[in-house]
Amino acid sequence: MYGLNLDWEIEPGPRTCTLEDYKGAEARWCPGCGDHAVLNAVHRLARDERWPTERTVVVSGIGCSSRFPHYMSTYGFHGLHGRALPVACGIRSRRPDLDVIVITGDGDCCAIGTAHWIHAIRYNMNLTVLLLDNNIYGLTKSQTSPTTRFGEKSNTHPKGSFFASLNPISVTLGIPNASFVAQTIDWNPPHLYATIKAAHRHQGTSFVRILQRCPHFTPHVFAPAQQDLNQVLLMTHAEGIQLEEPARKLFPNCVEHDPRDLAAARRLADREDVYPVGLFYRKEGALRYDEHTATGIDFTPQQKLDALNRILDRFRI
Amino acid sequence: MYGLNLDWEIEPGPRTCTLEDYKGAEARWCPGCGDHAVLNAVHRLARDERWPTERTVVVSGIGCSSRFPHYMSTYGFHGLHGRALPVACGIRSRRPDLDVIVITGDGDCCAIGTAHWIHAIRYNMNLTVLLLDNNIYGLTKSQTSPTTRFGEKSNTHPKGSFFASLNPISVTLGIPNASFVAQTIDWNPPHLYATIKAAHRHQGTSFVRILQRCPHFTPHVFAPAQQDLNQVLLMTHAEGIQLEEPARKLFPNCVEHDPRDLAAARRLADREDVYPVGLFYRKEGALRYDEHTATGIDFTPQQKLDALNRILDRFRI
Amino acid sequence: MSKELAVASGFSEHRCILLPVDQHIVEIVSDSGEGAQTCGQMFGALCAKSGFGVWTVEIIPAEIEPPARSRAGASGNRIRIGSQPVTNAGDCADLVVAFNEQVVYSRIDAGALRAGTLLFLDNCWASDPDPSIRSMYAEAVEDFLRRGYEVSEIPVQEQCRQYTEDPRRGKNMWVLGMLCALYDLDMDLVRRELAQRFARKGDAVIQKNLALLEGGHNWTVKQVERRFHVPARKPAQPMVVMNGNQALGLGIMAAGIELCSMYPITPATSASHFLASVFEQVGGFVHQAEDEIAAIGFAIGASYAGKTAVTITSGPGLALKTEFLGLAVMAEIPLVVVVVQRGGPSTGLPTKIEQGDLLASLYGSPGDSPKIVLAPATIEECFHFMVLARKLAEEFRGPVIVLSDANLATGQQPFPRPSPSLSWLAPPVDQNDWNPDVPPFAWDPKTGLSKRPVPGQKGGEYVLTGLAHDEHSHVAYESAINQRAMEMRSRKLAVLRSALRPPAVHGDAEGDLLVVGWGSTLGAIEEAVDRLRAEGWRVSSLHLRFLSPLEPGLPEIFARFRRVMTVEINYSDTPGQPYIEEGSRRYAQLATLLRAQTLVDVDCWSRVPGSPLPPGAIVEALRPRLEAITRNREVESCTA
Amino acid sequence: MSKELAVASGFSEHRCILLPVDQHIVEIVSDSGEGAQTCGQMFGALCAKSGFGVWTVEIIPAEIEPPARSRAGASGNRIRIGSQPVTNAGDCADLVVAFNEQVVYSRIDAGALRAGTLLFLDNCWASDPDPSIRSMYAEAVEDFLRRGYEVSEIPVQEQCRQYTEDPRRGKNMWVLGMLCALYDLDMDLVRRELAQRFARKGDAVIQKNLALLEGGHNWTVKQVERRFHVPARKPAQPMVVMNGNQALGLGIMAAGIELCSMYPITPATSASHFLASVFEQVGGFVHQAEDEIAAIGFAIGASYAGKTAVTITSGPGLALKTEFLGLAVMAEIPLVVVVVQRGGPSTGLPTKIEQGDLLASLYGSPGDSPKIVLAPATIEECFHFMVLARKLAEEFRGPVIVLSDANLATGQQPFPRPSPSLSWLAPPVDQNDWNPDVPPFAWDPKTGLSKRPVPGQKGGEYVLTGLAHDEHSHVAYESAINQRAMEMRSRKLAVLRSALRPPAVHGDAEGDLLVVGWGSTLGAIEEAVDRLRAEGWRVSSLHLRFLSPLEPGLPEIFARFRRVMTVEINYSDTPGQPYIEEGSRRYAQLATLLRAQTLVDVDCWSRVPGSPLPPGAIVEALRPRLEAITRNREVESCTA
Ligand SMILES: Cc1ncc(C[n+]2csc(CCOP(=O)(O)OP(=O)(O)O)c2C)c(N)n1
Ligand SMILES: Cc1ncc(C[n+]2csc(CCOP(=O)(O)OP(=O)(O)O)c2C)c(N)n1
Ligand code: SF4
Ligand code: SF4
Ligand SMILES: [Mg+2]
Ligand SMILES: [Mg+2]
Repeated sequence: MYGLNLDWEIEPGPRTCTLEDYKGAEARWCPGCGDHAVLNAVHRLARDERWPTERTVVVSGIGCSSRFPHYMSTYGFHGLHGRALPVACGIRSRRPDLDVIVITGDGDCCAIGTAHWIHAIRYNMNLTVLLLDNNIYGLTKSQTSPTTRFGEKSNTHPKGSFFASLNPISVTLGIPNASFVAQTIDWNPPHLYATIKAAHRHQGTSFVRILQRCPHFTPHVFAPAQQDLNQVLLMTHAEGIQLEEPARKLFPNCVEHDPRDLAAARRLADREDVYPVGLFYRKEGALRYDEHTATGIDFTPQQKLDALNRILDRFRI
Repeated sequence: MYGLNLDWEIEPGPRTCTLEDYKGAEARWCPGCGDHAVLNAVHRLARDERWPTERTVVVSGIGCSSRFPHYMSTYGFHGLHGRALPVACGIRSRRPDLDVIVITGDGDCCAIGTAHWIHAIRYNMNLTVLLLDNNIYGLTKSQTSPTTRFGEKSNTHPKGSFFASLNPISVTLGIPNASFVAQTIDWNPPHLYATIKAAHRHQGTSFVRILQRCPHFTPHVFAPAQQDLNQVLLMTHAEGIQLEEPARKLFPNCVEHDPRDLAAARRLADREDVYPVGLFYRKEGALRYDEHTATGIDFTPQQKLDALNRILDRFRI
Repeated sequence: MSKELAVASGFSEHRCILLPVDQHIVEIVSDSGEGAQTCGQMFGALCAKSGFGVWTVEIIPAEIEPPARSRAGASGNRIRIGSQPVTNAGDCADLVVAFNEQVVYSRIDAGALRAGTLLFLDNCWASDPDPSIRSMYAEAVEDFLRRGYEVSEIPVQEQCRQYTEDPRRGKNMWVLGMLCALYDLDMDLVRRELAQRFARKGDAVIQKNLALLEGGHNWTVKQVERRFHVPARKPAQPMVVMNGNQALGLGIMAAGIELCSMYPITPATSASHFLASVFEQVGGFVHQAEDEIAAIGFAIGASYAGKTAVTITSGPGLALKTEFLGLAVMAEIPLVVVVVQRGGPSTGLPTKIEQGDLLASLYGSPGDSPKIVLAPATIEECFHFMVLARKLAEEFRGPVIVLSDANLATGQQPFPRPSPSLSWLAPPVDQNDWNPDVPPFAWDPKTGLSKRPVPGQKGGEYVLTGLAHDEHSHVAYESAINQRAMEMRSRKLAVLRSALRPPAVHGDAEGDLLVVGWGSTLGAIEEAVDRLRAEGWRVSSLHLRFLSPLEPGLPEIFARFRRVMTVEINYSDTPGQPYIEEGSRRYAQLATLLRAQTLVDVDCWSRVPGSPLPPGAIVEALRPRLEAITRNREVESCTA
Repeated sequence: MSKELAVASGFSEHRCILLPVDQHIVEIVSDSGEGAQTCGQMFGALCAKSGFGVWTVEIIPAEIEPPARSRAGASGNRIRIGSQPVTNAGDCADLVVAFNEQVVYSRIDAGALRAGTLLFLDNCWASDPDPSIRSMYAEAVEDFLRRGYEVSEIPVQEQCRQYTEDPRRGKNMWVLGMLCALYDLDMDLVRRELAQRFARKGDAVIQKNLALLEGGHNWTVKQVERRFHVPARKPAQPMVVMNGNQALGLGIMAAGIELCSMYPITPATSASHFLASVFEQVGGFVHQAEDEIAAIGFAIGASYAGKTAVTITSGPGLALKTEFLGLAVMAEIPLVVVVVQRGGPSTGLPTKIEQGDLLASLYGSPGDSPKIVLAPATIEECFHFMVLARKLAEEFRGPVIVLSDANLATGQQPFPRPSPSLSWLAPPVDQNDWNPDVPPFAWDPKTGLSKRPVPGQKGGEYVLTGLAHDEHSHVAYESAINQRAMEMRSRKLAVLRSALRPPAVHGDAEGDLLVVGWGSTLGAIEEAVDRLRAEGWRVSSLHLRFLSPLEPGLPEIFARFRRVMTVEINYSDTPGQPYIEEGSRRYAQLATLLRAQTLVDVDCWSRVPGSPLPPGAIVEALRPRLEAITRNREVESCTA
């Protein structure tokens, strides 16, 4: 496919299949940090689905969460604050054979990266985007993020934020061509795993907001919902995220929600009394930009040269 | 209020009151460009409401539409491509006495300026934002903009855009704390005028998308809706944009829509068969960031000095 | 080709009123929207195809839609033609065709006319219904005569009415016919070109335009006595003609670059327009991003994944790409960045030429960001430097900035048709297994060079990072690792420099004054130097293509001249102005670089007119300096 | 104050085992999270309040949450104290208190220990349940002894158990008590400080910490024989102690700046944290924007509206502000931009010191962007330069970049308490009518200076633009207008320079070698120079605060030395390495500037260790150069 060296296509060889095979450097997040849970889920999914490490690329920005790629044994791109998505789209643009996972934080994605987030959703290339939302800037030591709740204190708003917090789900649902929008929590491994799995299976940009605990700076933010799963609302549906029965039973609060119903998804997204988890919305047949960006990757050098000569000749004197 | 020179507060003097008083340099848009219509509406509103030229600031980015401030006789800030909103917010932050109007284009606001747009809506400072949306990059001579419709040709997509176009209204309605979201058309002066007037009256960020004809590059885009007002859907409501009866009669297609109903607003925004015009949404009591940013502007120099000395003394050895 | 040339000269034999000229500067100016630009571009291309040397410069109005008959609205083209290759736009015009008298004033303001310039002026305004227009016109004609132009009032509009109802939209084709007659072009060639150009618009359009064209041609042959003949040279090899942005686009394709990721900005955008219209034929793709940051990020992503990419922009866009450029340096990501310079700072003069982005290219990124910076000097080089830049980006594993400018971008020039070869194309992405013992930054301790694994290569899995890192791409904060990695990245520039040859001197290898330039000023500087040498001055010039690293041998070359100075189109303080002293004077950008690197007292003459520097202006700027140097030399030899 | 000092010395009179020392370097290091940083900061502040000279440097771990007992996790503080004012962090530590043996290795790697360093080591690891830890500990102690450190194994953890259940969280206060005893501080002062520091946390916390503190103190007084006494000097004027980012924040308030618009970035953010906690008391406001572009745009908006604003950032943020900086230059908008430099390029070394953003500050914006660039050299100057910068921004109507760095940002230093005055504050916004005959850019033809109308001023209505414009702020594309406007904007730098004094030379006004520095290296360079002078070398130094424009008189000063070189914390190629030759060598950033401006062959010694340059290292770098110069001098005089 990429020219002369096609061996890897012909002979895949034995695939990696233990958790260890997917582990990179030792994770350096605080004990109890929700990022560990997400990493575990991704490691397990990679193992279960036998991702080829050499064709998986984990792309991130800058933040605690964006250290993620270092803790994987795949290819990784730990780039600039807020700019994971353009890089991921660029990788994907001409390499449809690569599996691209994006890890971003609430500052990374919803503050400095806002423009790329909105447009990546619109492009709907085949990416799995995991937004690790701890409602705070972790790495830079506690500043208000766009998702920080009104009144929450941080180092930049010592008396409490005076902003209405941004709802990444409601914004994403406002973008035409959004094709997969889900929410999950780091403290329920089965749901976390099932959601990431469904997102990864989805063809197009899957956007998953993970409510992520930051015991270091915002221990209290998700603690109530962790202690009391009543504050979490499980969205269930045959078309949604599928949980095994034992796992499902842990959620006292459920609502049947058809992820094809955008209006209902938006209403659920707006709820402030509970954290809805599961699949808000999935759209079939959304336009896929990467169906266009890769056109021509199979041209042979000679084809290119011939075409170029034809074009050049239009400029002949 | 700003220290020693309070004369202008005490003696306002005779206010300007003819159209000429608000005209700046001669407008240099193409004949038939919708920007002329918007300029006329703003000139008229300024005259009718006797805006003080010295306390009105028109802020823009770069684009055909962003030439706007030059054609006003008020203060103006014709800044950088995509960056009108941060500048406008900055102006407003410490000068609540200034009336700040923002003029932006679909490229300016919805491409390079996306992050500022999303966050300005969230900040909800008192600004009137007019998005002149011609579905194209005009100034740089016809490139696809985020609002260009799928399949439309431009110089960067000579075979037609392969993107789902962004809907500025649906995105804005997804942002919590959005407080005034309206849409109008450049080719119906009464509705244009009434909408800008209502937006200007609104306390908070009023976001008005104006469908704007670009006869130079996209003559066909809004032509059908201009020729056939059936393609326009007038949203009416006692809480919405008020039109005089004769003007209202021009719209064969009307729907009663309560601008307090967010779900209905979103459904209307999604409609692709017609252009809804009028007020989609208004929220009472949205948080206003500029209520915080200006705290302390009335401190006297001596007050500042005293406080500073107190703080300094905490570092005393 | 050769047949066409033969026909052309056959045709000219039948006319005896043809004045042979070696070179001529022609301008055609109209209100914006009247089509003088199309006319000028076509005339330029036709002259090139007729075997003339050609250089064109666009005359671009300042406003989006300037009012009719205004100075601000002048739009058109300057075409300098000659028997020999033409290397710059020259000084004053020999012949101007103007659609109204006001646009002539715009050209007068720009210093484009001189006593003796032939001025063809549409006379429709003499009979305009509006008396004020009539009198403006009459006054202007008188004024033009007083200024010494040879004015011919000609009935353009009146003539056009024979062929079209809307003469405003037809004049330009009539004038094209006129110019073809004035310069004795082969009408068969012209007809073919016109038919081809309007092919997509259908037969009716072609016929109407042909009628206008023939009308203008016939009228001129009958009515205009003095016409010209430029002896065409049969070029030794096949030639092409295009503008610099087309050359960039073609060069990108010839380099095998697969992706152009951009955000629109004048004057860079037309390169992407061209690419968008043809790129798919070579399997390439243009991505229009949501902003310049995303544009470079997308290109970097593609490059990380093994596909060479280019991002094209201009000053304000370069500013926004600064941070990602730093990442490309830090993480050694190959990337070609084309900057088509325009007038700055800030939004500045978006459509006008300047060479103001050199220092920003070298030093824009915070921290130490050694990168390669090239500047093509001709349209031909715009093509070839794309192949060069891609290879350098990959070989030296980092960003390569290529500085073009508004003048190259829109000017047209013929040059030998390149013969692209397979070896110019980027090699296919290597997907063989990677030896896991080789780290992703296996810096050669001497050269700093290393090979990179690309996703898909088994065993090469690594995490790219913009943090300080060791050769395994592991984040590392140790002093020694940081020092070493910085050394490795910087070393690459020295290695590249060691592979470069010292630049050639134009003129004698020693003398009184050496003029150093870069970018699109090549032709104007060399023409100025040639003129001064013809006057007897001991002046030479040298033109740099590599700005970072600087080409070697400069101190040795400089040492053979009494004085060295740069000529640039960017800002420098002019000595003698208030407060400007040695020590506070801010130098032109290349001069600043050369001074720091060579410690030679490199002077500069630089201006920011927003237009190319005419050779005559350079001559006038250099002559007093040469006089002063010569005086000093004499004083020295007296006192010696 | 004076009473406290008296008590302190009274206390010391009762102890005879106190060794008087003139200066000492103390380090306290623990795992990240064990509080050595708090302990160090408090000890530094206490020393300052005791009348010592103090300079602190934070020891910052590289990782977010490094594993316990690891080199990567070393966290803490270095505190250099002395009878005289202390100007830099010095060389090796005299005394180290470490919570485990692994963090000591991190300091050994950093070159912070020497034979003879007193090393106090928590001995809890000797009895750790994990045998591997026990043996690691034992081996390390042996190794330390072999290396010649004076190791004291002390029962920190064991002692702490008396006062707290979780000794890991209490050790730092016990060690603080220990240090206070070791350096003979007035315990009343210490107790007061501690009570104040924990006031918000309630009485229980205060009591527990006090107990730990007293415990550490008493234990030390009883058990440690050799303790130290630094003779404190009663300062002539009232003093304050703070770090550089606090000084910036206080300076911002003293300048009357009303708005700080920022986006978080290390190591700049803590300045905004400080401001956020106090700014409202002076009527100021901190805006945390959605990104750096919006941050500077917001500040520019406020400034356009007449309110002076500051934006604070570090390298990657500076890169993003480039475009708006160009606008501020073009449209002459006053603005203070603080860049707290960190290790680059790209994300680089976010918590570490570098002086790598000088050239990016000067040349970052495309086009010609003359702007003022300052660099404070001390924490005191961080304060005062804010007032200076605001005034310059307004007087010269444009952006002023102030370059601080990670070292100044987090280091603590005592300095005379500033006496803010009303004249330092920004004047109230002028809302009087504007004379409509005066255009918004009424450039003084000599100086380029002009006054600006501010919204609210009737008659001053104008449209600011980033396009080329005339004095009315009307968009203008004419050559002459562009040239003139560029001249006017550039002229302002020459005017400012004409108002500056030549910098003072530290040491003799002539000699063999002049060392030039800028920014936070002041103290280390001067200490190095003093040591070398004491050895008899003819070396002096000079420290620049104005980098753009450069301070005047440099050529004259340089001429009085045989060689001139800069010492900087940024990258330069080292001569002698492969491929690095005269002509290809890339110089340090200030050296590059000085070479271009003065044409003097300014050499450089620069390194990028991510930590301050110790004076000893500078001495070692300079000595061989001095030897070479002296040799040459002797050769010269022999041959003469
Ligand atoms: C251009 C730029 N601006 C700012 C920073 C500093 N910075 C690093 S991470 C971060 C925010 C991280 O917050 P978030 O994205 O929520 O990630 P978290 O640490 O909470 O996982 C910031 C502001 C940077 N590295 N680059
Ligand atoms: C940083 C930067 N990038 C790109 C440009 C070029 N540019 C100027 S206007 C424009 C787009 C204008 O489109 P829009 O905002 O829709 O305004 P319109 O002209 O259609 O009114 C672009 C890309 C610029 N001036 N600055
Ligand atoms: S600071 Fe918060 S987000 Fe960062 S690693 Fe620690 S717990 Fe996780
Ligand atoms: S190009 Fe289009 S948007 Fe621009 S002035 Fe002309 S009609 Fe208006
Ligand atoms: Mg976060
Ligand atoms: Mg537009």
